[in-house]
Amino acid sequence: MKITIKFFARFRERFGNEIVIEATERTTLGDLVRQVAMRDREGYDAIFDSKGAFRTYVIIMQNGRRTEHGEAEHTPVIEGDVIAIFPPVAGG
Amino acid sequence: MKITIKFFARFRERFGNEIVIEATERTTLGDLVRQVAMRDREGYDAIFDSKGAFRTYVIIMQNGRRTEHGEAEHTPVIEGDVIAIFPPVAGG
Amino acid sequence: MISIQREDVDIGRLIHHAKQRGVGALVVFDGIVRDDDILELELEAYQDIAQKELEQIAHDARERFHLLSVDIIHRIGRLSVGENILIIIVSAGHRKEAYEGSRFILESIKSKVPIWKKELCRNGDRWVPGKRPSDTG
Amino acid sequence: MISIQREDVDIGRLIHHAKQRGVGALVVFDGIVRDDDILELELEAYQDIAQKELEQIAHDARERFHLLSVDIIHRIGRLSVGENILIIIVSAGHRKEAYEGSRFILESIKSKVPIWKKELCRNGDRWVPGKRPSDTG
Repeated sequence: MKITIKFFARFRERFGNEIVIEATERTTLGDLVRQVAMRDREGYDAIFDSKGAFRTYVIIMQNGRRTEHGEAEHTPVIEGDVIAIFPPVAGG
Repeated sequence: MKITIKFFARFRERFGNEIVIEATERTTLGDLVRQVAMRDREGYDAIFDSKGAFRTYVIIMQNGRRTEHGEAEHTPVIEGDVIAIFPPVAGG
Repeated sequence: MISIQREDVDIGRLIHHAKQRGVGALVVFDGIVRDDDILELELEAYQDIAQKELEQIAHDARERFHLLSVDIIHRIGRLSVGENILIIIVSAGHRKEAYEGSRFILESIKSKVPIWKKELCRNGDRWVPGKRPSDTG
Repeated sequence: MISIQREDVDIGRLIHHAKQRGVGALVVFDGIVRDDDILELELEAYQDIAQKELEQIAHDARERFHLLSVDIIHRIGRLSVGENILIIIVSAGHRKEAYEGSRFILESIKSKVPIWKKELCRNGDRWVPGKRPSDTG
């Protein structure tokens, strides 16, 4: 199934605007992002700590709704999901 | 000596923009205003209460500076004084 | 520009001029004649004193809130519903100073500056009650 | 008008349109690129989500502060010193609602809306640190 992962700000600079990936059944949101983030060491380290957990400041959205880090580790992705990964916002 | 008394808002509607009056030595600010206000019963009642004291909301300025009611009753006017009498302000 | 005048002003032009070095936030307050069943509003000022007090308020606000610019235009004369009565434009480095400086200026004008308003209505005229020195809020 | 866009807007025209029935106070916030030793500011948004969040913030502010109109224009792309970044125009019956509604909208944008800023400087670029959900003030 096809999942889109969007990156913004510093994360976009490492991974590009978005990556469309083929995910297998029961893959969690957290695992999918970790898998994709492996493509760039520096990018991975910006998103995950040394134990592979999301760094506290990382914001995750699933189809436009914020997802807590804990929830992301348990929620399986589903066909057509749009995941967004970004650092704290700084608009205004 | 010549003293100018300016009126604003409701008071202006009774007495006009300003009255220039010839005052004698040692006339207090309060007495001078009372004397001028006698010219119009309704105007007098708007400025003074039944005992002849300035109504609490009346604002008095002497040469651009606010004067307390008590002070106005003791301060003699002097040549060239510009007195202003007005109700509470409502700008903005 | 600190002014008590009959004419309206071009807010866009004033904003443009307020954008000087160091400005990161600009707040405009525009007080407008509201259609409270009135035909027109008539404003009167003790002009020279009101002008001096506006200048003093602008000076105090600059110091206290580190404002980089202050414009105050208070209109007098007859104004129709929807017309500008009072325009305050302040600029500052940061948003907090700009908002608080703007509000301080507005409240100071309402409590201190000798200007009066009369509502001209279909069934008679009415002076807008002013703020007494002892009033709070 | 709630918009995330590259183009600037005419604030005077927006103010004119905000003057509808019942309006007595109008507050404009204009956030400007400050000359903190930068060449330019580059803004990026998660556009469709940011648009929805701005609309939600405008809706909440209208309800909570009885605002009669809300316009929010957040610019993206490269902006030079002195250019408008964010323009918020609110109108209300009274001043208190207008000031408080404007401030509420600004703080909500800063804490919630997915927009990021990068300072382009002579000696390198720098992402402006964002507000973490746990940060206060």
